[in-house]
Amino acid sequence: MNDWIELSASPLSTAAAVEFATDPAAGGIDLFLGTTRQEKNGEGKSLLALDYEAYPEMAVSQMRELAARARTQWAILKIVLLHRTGRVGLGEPSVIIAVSTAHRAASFEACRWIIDTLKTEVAVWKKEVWADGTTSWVAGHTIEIPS
Amino acid sequence: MNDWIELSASPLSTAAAVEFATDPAAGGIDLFLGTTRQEKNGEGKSLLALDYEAYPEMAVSQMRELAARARTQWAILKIVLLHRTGRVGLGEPSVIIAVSTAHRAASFEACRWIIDTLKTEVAVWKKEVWADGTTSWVAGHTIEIPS
Amino acid sequence: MQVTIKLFAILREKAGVSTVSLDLPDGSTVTAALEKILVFHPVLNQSLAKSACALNQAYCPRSAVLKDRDELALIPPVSGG
Amino acid sequence: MQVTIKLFAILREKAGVSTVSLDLPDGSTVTAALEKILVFHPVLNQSLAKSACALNQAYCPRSAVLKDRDELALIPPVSGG
Repeated sequence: MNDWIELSASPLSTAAAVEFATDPAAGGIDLFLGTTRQEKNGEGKSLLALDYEAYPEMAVSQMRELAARARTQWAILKIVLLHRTGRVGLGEPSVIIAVSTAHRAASFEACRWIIDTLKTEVAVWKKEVWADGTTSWVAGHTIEIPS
Repeated sequence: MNDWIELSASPLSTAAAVEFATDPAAGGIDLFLGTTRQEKNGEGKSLLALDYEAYPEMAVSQMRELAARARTQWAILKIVLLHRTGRVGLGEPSVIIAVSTAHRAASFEACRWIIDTLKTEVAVWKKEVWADGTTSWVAGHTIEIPS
Repeated sequence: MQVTIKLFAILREKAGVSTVSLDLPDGSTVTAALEKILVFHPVLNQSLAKSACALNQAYCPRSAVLKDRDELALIPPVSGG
Repeated sequence: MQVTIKLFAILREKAGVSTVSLDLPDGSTVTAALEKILVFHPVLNQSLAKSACALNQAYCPRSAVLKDRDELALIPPVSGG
């Protein structure tokens, strides 16, 4: 199988993602990590972590479909698409995407398309956890469905 | 120091590159690996490996300058730019670039700019090593200098 | 017929439940299911307006007709990545 | 004056040397140095035409004037990455 798609409650491994994406026919591998960025809220409280929640069956099926849609647009050797659930601390990755291709341009384009599309479509939500113990759901992208 | 720039005769570590690029202020890290792609030459011989040679003092100073030029174009937290010398087997990385930024678009753009520019400017050369023992220098990019 | 409603994120927190079983007349639409949910959980009114629906793990319009044992998920604006 | 010439990749292989020390008259240009190299290594003629020059690790035009102890590198088309 040439795609590794997973929703995981445990820390994501960059090394494992690169190992999976490595391919003797590849000239380039692009890897993207989305990491929790330190922030302050309107009241000056610091962000401690992000809590991720998913609709697991749907999110995994959407992630598989994203990989399949990427393959219709670019000549891809391997795709890794891993997303965390649960608490993700500052600097830790909540998502890892790796795409290997024969020529580098496609690896950059496909990797960026996957993260951009994932953010607007996949059934995953994050809640900010602040230093004072309060939490707030991130505003997010409304799904538009033709009725 | 926020840049790790190195020319290395030993295998490059993706994990070390990501660890260096990780930053609590980062929302995204883009990482690119250029890897030796299997090929056949005109006579049907298979590629065994690529042999990399550098003008070390100049290549390192050019790689440092690439990082500095990237920083004038994007708001970058950390840059890793590692290049191999010596023999690099199929699937192994000859170059690893990692760029961490607050917002993901800049990490993709800067990473891609660095690899594209490196390939046309930096004093490094590769020679194909074929299964029959023959070798051939890759054609490469002629440096254009206004006289 | 019986339909399972799944609530996530802000909807789950506001309603205080993650799954609701609804008894609906045969041929009910998603809209009818949402109206019934709001009877039990009026606090969801504002958030539901911005939410999408997924029927058996695929996004669907609110005009979609439900079948017995369907799983209808209420999907607030997504924020993965 | 004394100038060190560095050869890389295909130039190094063709010439069979990686470093050449040249004695040149004061005020010589890069072009003059290349002409002298070709006297010793005529095999480089074709490859040199496509190569750039770097003076003390920075690309330079062939009109650049050399100084004593300069390091002049002959840079065939690059192929890193």
